[in-house]
This record gives sequence, structure tokens and C-alpha cells, in this order.
Amino acid sequence: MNLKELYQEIILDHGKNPRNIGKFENFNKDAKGHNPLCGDKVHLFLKLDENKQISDISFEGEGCAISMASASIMTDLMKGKKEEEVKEIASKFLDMIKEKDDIKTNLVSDDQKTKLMSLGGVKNYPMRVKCATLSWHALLSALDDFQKEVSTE
Amino acid sequence: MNLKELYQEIILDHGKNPRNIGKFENFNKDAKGHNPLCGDKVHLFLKLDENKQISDISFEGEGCAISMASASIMTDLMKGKKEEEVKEIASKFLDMIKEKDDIKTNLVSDDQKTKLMSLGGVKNYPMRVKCATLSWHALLSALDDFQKEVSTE
Amino acid sequence: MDIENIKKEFPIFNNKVQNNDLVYLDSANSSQKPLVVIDRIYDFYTKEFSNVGRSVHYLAVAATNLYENTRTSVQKYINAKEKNEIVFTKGATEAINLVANTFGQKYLSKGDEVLLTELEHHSNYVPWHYLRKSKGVNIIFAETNEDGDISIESIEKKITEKTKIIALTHLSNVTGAILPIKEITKLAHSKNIPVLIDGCQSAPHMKLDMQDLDCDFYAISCHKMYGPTGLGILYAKKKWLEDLPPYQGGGGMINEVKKEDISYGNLPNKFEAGTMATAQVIAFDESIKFLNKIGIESLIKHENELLQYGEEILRKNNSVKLIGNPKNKGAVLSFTIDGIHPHDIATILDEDGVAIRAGHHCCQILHDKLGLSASARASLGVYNTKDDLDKLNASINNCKKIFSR
Amino acid sequence: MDIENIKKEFPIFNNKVQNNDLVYLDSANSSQKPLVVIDRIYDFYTKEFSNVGRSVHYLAVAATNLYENTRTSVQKYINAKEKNEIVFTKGATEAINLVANTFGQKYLSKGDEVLLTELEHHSNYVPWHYLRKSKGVNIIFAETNEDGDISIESIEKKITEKTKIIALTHLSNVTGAILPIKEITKLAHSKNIPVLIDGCQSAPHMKLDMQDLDCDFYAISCHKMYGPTGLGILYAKKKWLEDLPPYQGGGGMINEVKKEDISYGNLPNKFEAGTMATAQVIAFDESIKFLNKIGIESLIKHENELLQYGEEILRKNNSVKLIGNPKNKGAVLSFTIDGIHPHDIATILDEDGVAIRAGHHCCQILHDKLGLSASARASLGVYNTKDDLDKLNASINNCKKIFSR
Ligand SMILES: Cc1ncc(COP(=O)(O)O)c(C=O)c1O
Ligand SMILES: Cc1ncc(COP(=O)(O)O)c(C=O)c1O
Repeated sequence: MNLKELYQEIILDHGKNPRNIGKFENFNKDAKGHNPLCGDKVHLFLKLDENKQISDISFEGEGCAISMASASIMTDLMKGKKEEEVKEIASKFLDMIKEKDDIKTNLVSDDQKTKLMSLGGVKNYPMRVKCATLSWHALLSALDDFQKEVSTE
Repeated sequence: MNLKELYQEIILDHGKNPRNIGKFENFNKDAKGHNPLCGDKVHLFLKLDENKQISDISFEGEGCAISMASASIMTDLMKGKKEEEVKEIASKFLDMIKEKDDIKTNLVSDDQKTKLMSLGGVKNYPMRVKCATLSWHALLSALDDFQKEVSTE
Repeated sequence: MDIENIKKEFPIFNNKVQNNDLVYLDSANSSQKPLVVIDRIYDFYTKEFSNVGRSVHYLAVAATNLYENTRTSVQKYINAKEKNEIVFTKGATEAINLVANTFGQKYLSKGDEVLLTELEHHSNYVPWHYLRKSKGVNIIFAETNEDGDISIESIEKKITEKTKIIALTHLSNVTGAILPIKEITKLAHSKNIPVLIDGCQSAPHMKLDMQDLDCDFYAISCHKMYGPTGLGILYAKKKWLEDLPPYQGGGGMINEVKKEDISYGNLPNKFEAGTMATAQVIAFDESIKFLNKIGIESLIKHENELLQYGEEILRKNNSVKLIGNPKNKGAVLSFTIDGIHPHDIATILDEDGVAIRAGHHCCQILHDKLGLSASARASLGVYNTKDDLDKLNASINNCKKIFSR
Repeated sequence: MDIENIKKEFPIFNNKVQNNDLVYLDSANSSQKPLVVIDRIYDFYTKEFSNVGRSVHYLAVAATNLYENTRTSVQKYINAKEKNEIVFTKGATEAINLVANTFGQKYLSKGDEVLLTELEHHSNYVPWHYLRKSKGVNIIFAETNEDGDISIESIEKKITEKTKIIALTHLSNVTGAILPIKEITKLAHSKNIPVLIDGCQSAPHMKLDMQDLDCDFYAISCHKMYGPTGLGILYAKKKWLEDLPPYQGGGGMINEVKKEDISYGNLPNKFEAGTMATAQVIAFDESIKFLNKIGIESLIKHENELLQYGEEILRKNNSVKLIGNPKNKGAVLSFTIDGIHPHDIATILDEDGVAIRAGHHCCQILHDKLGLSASARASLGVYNTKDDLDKLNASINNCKKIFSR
């Protein structure tokens, strides 16, 4: 593991030009995430339609390349997914970030998996794990209608 | 320096059978001393007559052999002394306890000096210095009409 | 680890003290440190030093992990439910002040009662006294019996409608009484009263099981537990740490800071303001490992044998009076000798290399009750031997000889 | 002592960190420790350990003397008038909390103003915030100018009839601004307002002279001053220590304890409750000796040269922006790089062995003002060299290269 693997092009790309930025009009769930030690912040917006499907999702935030890339890749991926699917993917993703070598789920394509795996580089940078997981925790919190801001520490 | 010198017979004698114990009727000055770490306590009473002479002096208290012997020897010695003399002797005594080899004053007899010097053994027992000096500080405080309890620490 | 030879793990005993072998019987005051702990401090400073938690560089990350490892080790050692129930403080005194201050702020007001015992160390009285001064809280003392013990009845008798918290020692640092904490906690909880335990003296000598004891707060002094100075532990049930306001304010314990307002961080950070005692926390992991290697059962067995032996020889020694005769007793032999003041005893014993403590041991209330201004105390650590106690006894005899001249 | 070769006094630099030489530029967070300090801790624990102040045995007496020796050394080093004006705490954070709490208790009430600056570390804001919550005190911030500096005018402007205390940093841990403390204190005293100085960042880098500064309180962090972790110092004028109520309650700080009331001990014991950080205090004497050996003049000269050199090369480095341009500056180089987040910078630098810090450095108020969520900070210690700064620059270039892929 080295820096090249942490700062892969895909991360630099999403980090510099994050997708799905900005608040959209008719969101019905949102959640904030904050990493007090780093100052990373994310505010996630989503619309869960009557079929419990995410019909739209976006975020506002500021932070390092890793946290911005993670939020960008995540929102790209989750658009159109069902709540159940979202939870499953998120849980597998968080497992991967923490310890697992792989993301074991059929709910993401090989291409998507590659993108997610690119965030796995943080495994060797323990202080950066929170950066990669911040928006994901916010997503789970939004779905659970948790009122409290997610704070990673 | 060894224990024999610290616990000389004269100290053991005064420690076990302190002289001038008890409050007397018509004292006109008094002061308390307290050593919070050891629990040694002394309450000194004296009568300073119109000639600024100590016509009577006594104490109540509890504590170790050193502090009781010191109060006993001191009260024995000070009876009949003038205020000025008391202050001079006390200052020389405290010097001796702290650093000096001798008590340089003509105000005490050779015999009295021997008694005072016997308390000098505490020099090598720094934690016990306070025991030897407690009643002396109380004496000075009584003469100065200090209202505060003397506390050695 | 061979407990009979455990002394050799403690480098202090390799040196002569004033030409004598050191007979260290002052462990209730502070314990000596095993080499593994001292080495750990040395290695950390020479090879790995960094502040924790704040920087992302390699040394900082490594230090943070080590720091949090100790928290986990402590959690396991005292069987706390969660790691975040362990707060590092500068000592047991701070731990108790933290609870008195924050619990007092939130839950105590004029006329409320704080129930202590007559056995309490000043550290478990003065912080409550502050609330008496600032809020008009009343302090009630459960009374010791003639054995220097506290029974559950003596506690029960003093509980009223107004009792808002009970704070008491697990093991008296004077009489050695071990209090029935589990039963007291049960009783208190049946009346919805939280319980703080001063575990300073119990922690080095007893099996610790927070979930079994079920107490709300437990204060520990690491330097009495074969650990470094400047470190203590507050165990508190998570619900309390979440519920109580923070104590000291500073870096590391905040979430967001604005000019108008401040929000606080998660547990346990909320209670760990400023740079902590990093090296000490990291080294304390070795103290826990050391204790685990010995095994609490053999430690207890060893110390109980010593205590019994010590009581036996001192009881046989004329004019020596043991203080307290509690039902359950640990690690402490307090005594007086007729006609010899404790400070004179301590000075004379010291000349023989026997280190004990004399004074009121920060328990003036108890000494008043016992009618003593001071007592002598020999206290045990895992490194002590019967030989140490024989030397204590011999030195006491020497002391008597000097005073009978 | 040869300051150019001072690195060799610090054993941490003998080891590789992840195969790199360590370029330690995080001293504002915590400094590395010279071997003399580490050895002193080792020797104390292995040969001399005892708790201080309470026992009369040989080791306790010796430890007490050593402990008090450090107090005297500190007094001399900071030119305090009396030894008893030095209080040992667990850190600067505790020192400030002590003052805020006790001064607040006695002198602050609803509507009173506490004057801080926008440069303050959370440790010098959160403790005052507590008083805002508990007493309705108002907190006023003197504003930084565009150079990240605080002028005496910016303070003067905010002083009102209601200002009861001014608390401010001596040296900003973000912009490096050195504040005109002596003048500010003079101004404040002319209006009868006491002044607390957060000396965390100044103490390791500047000549300290309490009598010259004439401030009322001064807080120091020993671990930033080549000393052990878990130790801080509060300097306070004697009149304040006598006047203010005690802070934490426990053993060692009392005079007499009765069931009904408690009286407190003399200075400085009144403010040192419980078992103190004995080994750390004793070892800190070596830190002071170490600093004295270097000599404050050559230390300042050395660090100023480094700082100028560092500013020079970073200013020349495209897309690097230095934060703050104060009139007087010390020991700190904070910066940002266009398009690269500080945390990414710190991670990449770390891979080259360059340890810096990224974040808000516990100065969120200042970062808000600067419109930054975080910054990167390289901070200097006596062991740094120009070579370290060249390596910093090279690593920044590496960082830029990675991000321009
Ligand atoms: C300016 C300033 N004030 C206060 C502190 C707090 O010091 P400590 O964490 O050692 O208590 C620090 C360091 O973190 C600091 O840089
Ligand atoms: C029973 C008891 N409680 C509290 C304390 C205070 O602990 P510390 O001084 O480590 O804060 C002690 C030790 O001095 C003690 O023996």
C-alpha cells in the first residue's frame, strides 16, 4: 500500500470535481455529518419515493479529497437504489473500509465496485478512515430519521 | 548523625513528661500551631507583664516526642525572659534547626544551650523539622498578636 | 509469574536505601513500579513519542492507537460494559471532583443530602463539601462501628427522601475494611440513588467487576496500581457520561465551536479536555498486563496470607494496638504503640529501612472518631513478603527499646 | 550545548519512522523530549520512587525535596517573585480551567464581560463559555486584523465598564502572532482588570519574565516545553492564590477537616489536591536545566533563523499560501495549498516522514474568521534545522505533483 493507491486518479477526479453537489428542491430526508477533529462536513439530501426508492440524492460539504470523493461516488451509486439495497451496500462498504478485502454483494456492478474499492486505500491510514465513511454514516442516519448530527470520532 | 542523637534522653524525657502543661488562669496572649500533615497541635498561653517580661507560660497540645519536647524545653526556658530576649533566642534557635551548628547568643546558659541543641538532631530529618519548630512559631505569633493559627507546611 | 519472587520485577529493590534493604510498606500511599512499566515509558518517549488524537502523521496515529488500547485493557480489567465508560483523569481525586462537580451542577440543590461514611478519604469528602458551600447541600456520614467497619445497616439508617447520591470507599485506607458495595448499590438503586465508589485502595488488591457491582461511578488511582504517577481513571455508566455536563473545557472535547455557542464531543472525549497524560496512559497498559500475568486470584491469596501473618505477629507484640477489626479486610495494617507517637515510630522504622506512613492518612474524620490524632500504617503490595513483616516487627521492637531508655 | 547539533540530544531522531528520517514539525502540538528528561523519569522510578509530602520515610522525604526543587527552578525560569506562585496542574488546559472556575465563582456574575481574542485556543474559550452558561457572563472577542494579529487597539476598543478579566494567548498557535502582553497588561491594570495569559506556545520559545510582564495568571504546558506529558503550570500572583477559593478538593490541600467544616492549607498546597504528577514534576527539572544550558538567547536566535528561512522558501513556492503575517511572529508556519485540502497534505507529507498537523488546531473561531475549515501547520522546535524545512518544501512539491495528475 502506498500513496498512489490512496490517491488514485478516480479519487482525485471525484475529489476535485464531486458529482451531485447542491441541495435540490423536494428532498424528504437529510442528515449532517461532521468530523470535529478534521473539520470535514457533509450535508446529505435525498428523496425517498413511495416505493422506498431513492429517486434523487445530493450533498453539500467541504473536506479533504477522500471525504469529497467518497460522498460523490456514494451519491452516484445510490441514485435509484431501494432503501434495503442502500443499507446492504453501505454495510458491506463499511466492512470493507474497516477490515475486509472485498465488497461481497451483487447489488453493485463490477465498475461500481472498482470505484468503491478505490476508497479502501484508507485502511492503511487509520486517521483517514473517518473521511471515507463520514457521508455513509450520514446516509444511514438520514434513512433512520436520526435527528442528531453524525459525528465521527 | 543517627537516631540516638535524635532521640536523646533529654528529648525522650521532655517528650514523655512535658513541663508546663495546661492552661493557666490569667494569660494575656496565646496562639495555636498546627501541622496539618502530621496532626501535631500546640496551644500556647503566656502572660506578658507590664515590663514586657514573660511571667508565666504554658501549653496544651499533642504530637510526637520531638514537638512535645520542644514545647516543653521552650516554655521552661522562656519563663522570666523579656520579649526582646525571647525573639532573639527564638531566631537563633530557628537558625540552628535549619542550618547553623550552634546557637550564638548570651541569653541562654550553657546548660540551656545543651538542651536546645539536643533538638538540633532534626536537621537530618527534614520532615521532622516542623515538629521541632511548631511551638516556636506559635510563640512568635503570640507575641505579634497574630490572629491566624500558625500552620507549618 | 512467580509471586514469591515478584520483588525482582521491581527495580527499586535492587538498590540500598541508606545502606538498608528497602522494606516498602507504604503501598497504600503509592505503589512501586515494575520494570515493564518504566521501560514502556522510556521506549515510548525515545522511539514513539507524539501527542494523540489530533495529527494525522504516523507517530500520532500510532500513539492514538496505543492510548485507546489502554482504554480497552482497562475496560476488560474492570469488566465495564463499554470502552467509552472509561475516562482518564489525573488521579482518583480528579475523578471524584469530576463527578461531584458535574452531578452537583445538574442534580443537587439546597437541602439535598450526600451520604458518605466516616471512613472517607478527604478526596471523597472535600469535593462534596464544596457543594455544601455553594449549594447548601447537606453531608451525612454513615457511622463506623467499633471494628472500624461500615455495615449495610449503618448506610440504610442514614438514607432519607433527600439522599441524592451515596459516595463511599470500597476499601478503607486506614482500617482496611472492605465494604459490601454490591449490596449497598442494590439497596441504593432500589431507592433510585446513584452510587460512587472510591476504588483507590480496592483497585490494586481486589477483583474488579463493574457490571457485577453495578455502581454508577468508580474512581481509581493508577499510581497505586503499579502504574505511573499523574493518572487516574473514572469509570461511569454510559448513561451518566451522556447525561452529565462536561467538566473541564478545552481542546479535544468539543464538537463545534462558534462565537455564540459550543457543542461537545462524543464519549469519552467530552470528559478528556486538553492534552492528556499520553505517556502515562500508554504505560499503564503494562500495569494491567502485569496484573493479568500474576492473576488476580493468586494476588489475593498472596496478599491475604501476608495480611494474616502481619496481624498475627503484631497482635502478639506487646503494646502494639491494631486499628480496626473489620469483617473483611485488605492490605492495610494500621496501628499505634502505647506511649510512642506514630511520627516517632515512622522515623525510627525508617532508619531500619522500613518505610511506613504516619499521620491521619487524609482521614481526619475517622481519626477524630477513633480519638487519635495520628496512627502508623503499614500497607501491602504484591512485592511484600513475610520477611518484610518480620522486619517491621523487629523494627517496632527497636522503637520500643529506644523509647524505654 | 551546541544548538546546531541539538538533535542528537533527542533519542527519537535515532530511529527511522516508516523507513524515513523523522522531520518533526509538530512541536506546537507537543515537543519531543531530550534524553536527560527521559532518563530522569527512568531513574526516579527505578531508584527513588515514592509519593511526596505525606510520609516521613527516606524516599518520601527525598522525593518531596526533588518535587519542590522543580518548583524553585520554574520560579527562577519564569522569574516569578515567589516559589509559592507556581502551581502544578495536569496541563495548561487545567490551569486555565482552574482560574476560570475559581475567579468566576468569586468575581463574575450576570452581564459581566470576559474579554478574549479571536486567536484563542479552545482551552482558553470553553472554560469561559461554562461561565456564560452558568452565570450569564458575556464573552467578547477582540478582533484580529488581516495579518492574523491582535493590536493593543483591538483590545482597548473592546474594554468596557463590565470587563472583569482579559484572557489571551501570548503566541498564537496558528498565525504565530506574538501579542504585546506587557502593554496589554499595563492597559488592563490601569482599568483594574486582571489578565490571564495562555503561555502554551510562548513558553517553549520566548524569554519568560512574570515580574516584567506583570500579568496576573500565566498558563504553561510542560509537554510542549521538552517536558513529560500530563503536566502543566499555573503561575498566579500570590494575592490571587490567597484570594481565590480552592479548585479541586482532596488530600494534601487541607488544613483541618471536621464533619461540619473544612479549612484549607497554605499556598501552593491549597491548589494541589490529591496525589500530584510526582515523577513528571521531578523530571521537568531536567527540561528547565536543558533549556538553561542552551540559553534562551541562542534558542531564540536559532528558531528565528529557521522561521525566516521557512517563510522564505514557502513564499517562493507557488500556490502555497502562508496564513498570517503578524508584526512579531514565532515558531509557527501555517499554510494552505490551492486545491489541496490540509488533511491530504498532511497525509502525503507523512509518507515522506514529514510530520505536520492539519485541522483547525483547536482554533475554530479563527478559522471561521479566515474562511477556512482547516489549515496545515508546520511548527518548530529547538531540534529543527534548515534541512528539515527543505524537506518540508520538497514534500509539498511532491504533494502538488500527486494532485496535478
Ligand atoms: C495556545 C494553546 N493554548 C492551550 C493549549 C492547551 O494545552 P494542553 O493541551 O497542554 O492543556 C494549547 C495546546 O494544545 C495551545 O496551543
Ligand atoms: C481511599 C483513597 N481515596 C482517594 C485517594 C486519592 O487518590 P489520589 O491521591 O491518587 O488522587 C487515596 C489516596 O491517596 C485513597 O487512599
